[in-house]
Amino acid sequence: MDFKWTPEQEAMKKDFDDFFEEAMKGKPAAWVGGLEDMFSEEGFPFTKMVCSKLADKGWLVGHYPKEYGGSGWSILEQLIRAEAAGYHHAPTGDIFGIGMCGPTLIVVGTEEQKKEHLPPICRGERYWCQGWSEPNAGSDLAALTTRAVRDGDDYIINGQKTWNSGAHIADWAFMLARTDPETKRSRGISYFLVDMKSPGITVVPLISMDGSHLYNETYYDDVRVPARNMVGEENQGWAVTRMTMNFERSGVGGFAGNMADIKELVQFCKETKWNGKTLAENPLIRSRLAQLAIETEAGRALAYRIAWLQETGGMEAIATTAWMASSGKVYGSELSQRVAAIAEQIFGLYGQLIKGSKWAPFSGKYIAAHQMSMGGNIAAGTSEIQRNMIAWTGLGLPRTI
Amino acid sequence: MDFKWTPEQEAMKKDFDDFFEEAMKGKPAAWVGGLEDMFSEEGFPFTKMVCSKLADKGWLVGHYPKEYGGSGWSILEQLIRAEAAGYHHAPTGDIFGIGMCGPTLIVVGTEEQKKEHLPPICRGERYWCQGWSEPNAGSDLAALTTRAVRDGDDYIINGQKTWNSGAHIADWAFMLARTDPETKRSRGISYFLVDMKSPGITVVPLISMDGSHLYNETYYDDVRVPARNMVGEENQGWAVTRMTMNFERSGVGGFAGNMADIKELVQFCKETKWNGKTLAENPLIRSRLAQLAIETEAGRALAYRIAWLQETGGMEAIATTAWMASSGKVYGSELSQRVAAIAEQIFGLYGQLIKGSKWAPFSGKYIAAHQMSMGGNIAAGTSEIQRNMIAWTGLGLPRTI
Amino acid sequence: MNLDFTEEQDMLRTAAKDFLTTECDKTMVRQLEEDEKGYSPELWKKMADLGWMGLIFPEKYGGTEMDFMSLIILCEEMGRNILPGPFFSTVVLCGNAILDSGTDVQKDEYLTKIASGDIIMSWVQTEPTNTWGAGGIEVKAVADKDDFVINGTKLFVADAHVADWMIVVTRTKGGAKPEDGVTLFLVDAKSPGITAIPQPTVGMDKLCEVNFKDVKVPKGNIIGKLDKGWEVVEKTLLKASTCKCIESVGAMQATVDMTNAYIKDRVQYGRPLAAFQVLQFDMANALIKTTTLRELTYRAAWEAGEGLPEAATDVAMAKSWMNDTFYWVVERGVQLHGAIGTTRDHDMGLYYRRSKCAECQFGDSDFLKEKIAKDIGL
Amino acid sequence: MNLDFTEEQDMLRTAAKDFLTTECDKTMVRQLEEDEKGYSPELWKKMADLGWMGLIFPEKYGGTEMDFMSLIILCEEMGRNILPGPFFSTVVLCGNAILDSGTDVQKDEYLTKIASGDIIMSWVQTEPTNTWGAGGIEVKAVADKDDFVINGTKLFVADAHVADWMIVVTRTKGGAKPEDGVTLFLVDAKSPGITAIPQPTVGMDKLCEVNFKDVKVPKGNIIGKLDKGWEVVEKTLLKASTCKCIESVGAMQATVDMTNAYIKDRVQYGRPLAAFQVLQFDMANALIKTTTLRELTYRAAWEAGEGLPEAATDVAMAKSWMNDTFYWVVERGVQLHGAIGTTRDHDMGLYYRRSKCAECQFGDSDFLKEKIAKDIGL
Repeated sequence: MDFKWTPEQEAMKKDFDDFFEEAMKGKPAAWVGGLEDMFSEEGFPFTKMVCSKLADKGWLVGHYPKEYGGSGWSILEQLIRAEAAGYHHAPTGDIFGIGMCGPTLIVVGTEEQKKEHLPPICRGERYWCQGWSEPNAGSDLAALTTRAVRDGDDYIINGQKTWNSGAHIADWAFMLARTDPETKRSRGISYFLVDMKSPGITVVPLISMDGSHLYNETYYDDVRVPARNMVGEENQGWAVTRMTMNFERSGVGGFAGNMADIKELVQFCKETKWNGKTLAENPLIRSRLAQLAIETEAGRALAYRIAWLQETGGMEAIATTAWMASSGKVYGSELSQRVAAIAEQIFGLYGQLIKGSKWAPFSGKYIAAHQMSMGGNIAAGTSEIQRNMIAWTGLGLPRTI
Repeated sequence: MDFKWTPEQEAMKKDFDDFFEEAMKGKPAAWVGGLEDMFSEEGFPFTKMVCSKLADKGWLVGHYPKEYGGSGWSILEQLIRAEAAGYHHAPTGDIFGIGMCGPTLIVVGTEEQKKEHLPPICRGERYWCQGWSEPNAGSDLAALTTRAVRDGDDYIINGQKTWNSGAHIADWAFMLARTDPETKRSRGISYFLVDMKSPGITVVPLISMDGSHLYNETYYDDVRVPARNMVGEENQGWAVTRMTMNFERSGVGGFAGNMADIKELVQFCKETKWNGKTLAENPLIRSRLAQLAIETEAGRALAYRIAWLQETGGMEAIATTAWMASSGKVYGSELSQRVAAIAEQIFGLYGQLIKGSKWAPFSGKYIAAHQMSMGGNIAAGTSEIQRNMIAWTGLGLPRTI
Repeated sequence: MNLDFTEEQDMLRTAAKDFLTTECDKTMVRQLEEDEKGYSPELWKKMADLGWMGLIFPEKYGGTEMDFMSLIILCEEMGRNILPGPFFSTVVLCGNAILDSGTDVQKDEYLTKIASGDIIMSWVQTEPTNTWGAGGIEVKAVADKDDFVINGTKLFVADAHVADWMIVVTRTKGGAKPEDGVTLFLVDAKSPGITAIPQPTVGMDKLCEVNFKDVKVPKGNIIGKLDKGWEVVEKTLLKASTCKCIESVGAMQATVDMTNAYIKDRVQYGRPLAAFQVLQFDMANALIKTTTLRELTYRAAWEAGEGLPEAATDVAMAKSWMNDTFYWVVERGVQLHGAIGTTRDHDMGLYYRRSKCAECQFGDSDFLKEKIAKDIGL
Repeated sequence: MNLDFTEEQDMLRTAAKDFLTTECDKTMVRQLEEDEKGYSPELWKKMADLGWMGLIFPEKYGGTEMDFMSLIILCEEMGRNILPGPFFSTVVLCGNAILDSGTDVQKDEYLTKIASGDIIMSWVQTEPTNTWGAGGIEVKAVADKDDFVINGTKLFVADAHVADWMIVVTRTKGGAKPEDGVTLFLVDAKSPGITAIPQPTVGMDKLCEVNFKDVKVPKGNIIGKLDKGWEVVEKTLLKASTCKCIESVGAMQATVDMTNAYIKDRVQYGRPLAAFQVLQFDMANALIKTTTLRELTYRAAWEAGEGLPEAATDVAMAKSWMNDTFYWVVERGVQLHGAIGTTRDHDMGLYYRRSKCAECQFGDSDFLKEKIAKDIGL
């Protein structure tokens, strides 16, 4: 066992770190670094700018094959990049295109699909959104009712999708529609790539609790999609969906982000004096920040294991480590929530101030992060769904659904 | 709304307090005050002695009707007694006879049963145990298989019971047996009073994790029980059982016990200096003990509400407050566990020492209590069963079992 | 002992619930979040007409002379509906302070106007020093002939931007004990030198930065005694804390009810969410927390109302328990609602955001637990 | 980076698992709890024959020269089976201390005998002062010609009652910094003036009160340097802490497996307990905690084995996380077993009780978190 990076990897690490350090100097105020910031009106130009620079260096989507515009990185190099980006809360493009749709296409896409979509993803030119959930199909995704009907060389799609993160900035969507309404649930669903500029698509914002705009509803009204934009076979979209869900879930970026937050909070506590003592002298605060640091490192260690197993086990490992990825997800999102909550608590009365108050610590970043963290426990599989999966696939317990 | 006691009640309170203060001076070493102590080899003579003195004053079972040996107390006076006893961790006889069997007989017993059993309970002369659980019928009590077959004026009982607290010291048992094996589950069960000296009964100890002896297995081998010892109708024992389960569950005694523990720990922290500072100066310990005090008072306030509703609502209130009683039970047992765990933690390395080490703080009482507290989360309805009940009866959520 | 409310109080509760459900729906709550004033003058007038402002004041000041527990009932219902506006500042804080510690002249002047709904008041205590303790009071009032002159910055002050009058907690003397040398003044909010700027908060509850620049106040406007004002603060905050706790209980119960209804209704995997045991346990725990807090608060409030010495500890306990439980309950409520619960348009968020505001009022848990630790002998 | 173990290490794990399952079943664990010595000499001999005692020692001392991570593997398996006895004291604590800081002569003398299974050793550090910090070392060793004379009481000392040799941590000099003036001695346990009395503990793990009355030790028996012994302690405890953590991981995984099997088997209400979602969530959380602790411990252990500076913080983190998670996991394990899990005869209790013992070793969470707070810059 050996946790050392090679000298090449160490050098890479430093390069990434220097890059993000520099790039993030221009970040908008109160930048938390979640998708809410990346896709906001103010944040999206910044995101595109950083991602474009990353792409120029071949660092945006390093782990794709070189023939499709990637740099042929291993999962470990990807991990190093993810950790550096996470630490700096840097935008790294859309997790949907880069992390979900792209890898899916690499495995099951047609050559034509790969050639059409992967290079623009790697260049940071094409942003994606996911079109899965519906008002009555949330955790129970297989209950979806959006229809796709074959019409010549096209399918015509009708229905409503919801919780579409970044749909308002996305160029394309990978979405699910029912192609066989006769069969039930997960059978009869197909997986489509849809140009968001297609006639008949309407995107309606869903504003989050803290006022940010990440989610949207997407209405499909006779949207015509060429049949060649179907991924996998007709009615076999569910298997593709399962695959998409399992990619890139080491979660290391989140833990690196926590590390940076803790460091920032430590500095704040050393500099801030209320009631005659610095916050750093308060044993309760010392204990809480230490606990956050511990939990962050414990999660990070798990993330490394997931990456390692995927590195050495290939596609097969993605399935066998699914319960670990679920563990990392639920552990990580709940921890991020605690980091923000404890930051607020440290700020005392100042903790309730939000962006726009000159008195708000870090321009209200942590209270915004706290509200966004609620979504983190829900999006991409609720914490409940993750724990179900861990019980079923990690422990072999009977399915309760 | 008015939380004041009347002058008479205040006087009563003081009398109880003085009594227990005095009586508990003779308590065995490392006395925690749970049933484990009350029914231990060393503790049972002490228990009987204290209870006998209580009975002499009419304080052992004050809330039974006077005609059966009680003092006709209201639930509020009972509450005052329970709180005083709990605060002193005093033995107050068996909760099974006094708190479960007796009240059941008062409501549904025959006059003969009342006359036979209630007076000796009130005099502290007859101890009871419960014969409900079986190896394959724990939380799922209705799965019990012990058989009772009518034979003339008797029933003949065969089967195995388990987790019979205090069966080794009990004079009588109230137990459940299946009288109609054809009908399923809760139907076909009858409720019996059984003299533990009956031929055919064998009691086998189940030693607890900490070495204490509270639980037993009880084997019934052709045990002959007179038919007049049946409570309620034949095959209607389930309804009687439900009633028995709901009596006297304000839980105020437990919260009072926590108060005493916290007081004891506060004193310990003021007197104990390690590494140059008293424990009382440690902000982490201050915060933890304060938190325990808060949670204790919150639970106690709930206990008062339960008692009040039962006082003013009578038998009917016992059903409508069942979810509150379940809340008090699960909240209280989990809190007691935390009190013990935090005590251990305060003791540092000394926390691992048990009875028999001269270095053990409070003769190892808290670490014993901690282990016993595990049973508290299981006995008399596991915490899971309690939360189920709260969800179903307190919130109207659908039954999951 | 009697843990029931009176019939009159039960009627008050029903009336309050009905009135607020009709007159203060969530659309209004949302509008008032964005509103510059943060309250509805029409609603304010109606509440005054119902006698809510003077609920606990003597009749001679236009009140209805109900007891403190009646105010608790009202606050519980206000919390359930998240009533925005300066009721808490005006009645709960300033009203109680004047009622308990004002002179007859002051009572006659201010209680009467509060009861009639004619004035809004603001309790001006906290500062950038970030504490509810006496040590945080640094804004100075210096004697100058028949006046005092106030200078300095107050922060996190609710409703100062719409107040007609303020009660300002000032430092009039330094010394070893921070509790000594604190003085409270009734200050005309229109006095020259006062500016109040509302700060955006998570609950949009109009907490202001208030700047005092050479603000003159007549000596006669002192509430309580010179340099001994901290007693008035303590007494007032005891009552206000229990009102905040019970307001939170109302809010918590509302989220429990709302979430319970939602999971019974929302079907996933062919059955209502309510059929999932894990969600049932979340709900059971939420109910336990809400119920224990309610009972603890009733007791603490009764003690505070009666002026009993044990109130000090019990109120701190209730408030600390509130800080723990309110957040827990609404957090679970949002989680059980799923994504819809995280949106700005959903009512859950209104409650969720207020749990942070409530936590910040009158002491966070560390502050309170340190007090409790002292009280239990540590 | 390579997070896999070598094939040789995988074989070691399998062999250890098989051996311990056969040779150290729970009946033996229970017997040894009541046994005066607390270990089985036959088993001890067999372990020595397998090369476990000298696993990480150089070949010239009779060892097999495997790396520290191999010892970690062994400890994980020992924890899974709750191996009782003085392996930890002898090999993990004293063995590592001598290996890292002993003179060649000392290594030749003691490592050889440890490797052959001929001696048992005890690490004698803690005192009634109740801390693993340097400030707790008050037992004095005073120079007297060519000897030092030790006086005082040590407490919570594992296996002192059966030890042939001890490493005793003493104070040889007072001073401003408690880390200065600490000296370690190799002490013959049969020296006149030593008494060791095992104390009953929750894990019955033979922690002794050890009294030193005018115990003479030759100067040559110092490990490390005079007055500079704390460095040796720190280095040793770093490694020992990770061994304790991984031992706990083994135990946690055992309880997860045991509970998982039980709930799949136990039927209530017509279905296995495993079908209840709440219990599934308990199990999922237990698995998350066990897995995160394992991974964190592997990293910290590797760092400690490599002597990297970051080991100090990461080991403290692993140990603190262990304190939190071990108890949590076994507590849930007992709960899911129901009443049977609370009995003396059930294996769950064996693990449950050991979680407390493990917590007490090498620092509780408050102690460790204060260290971590310093390390992260507070």
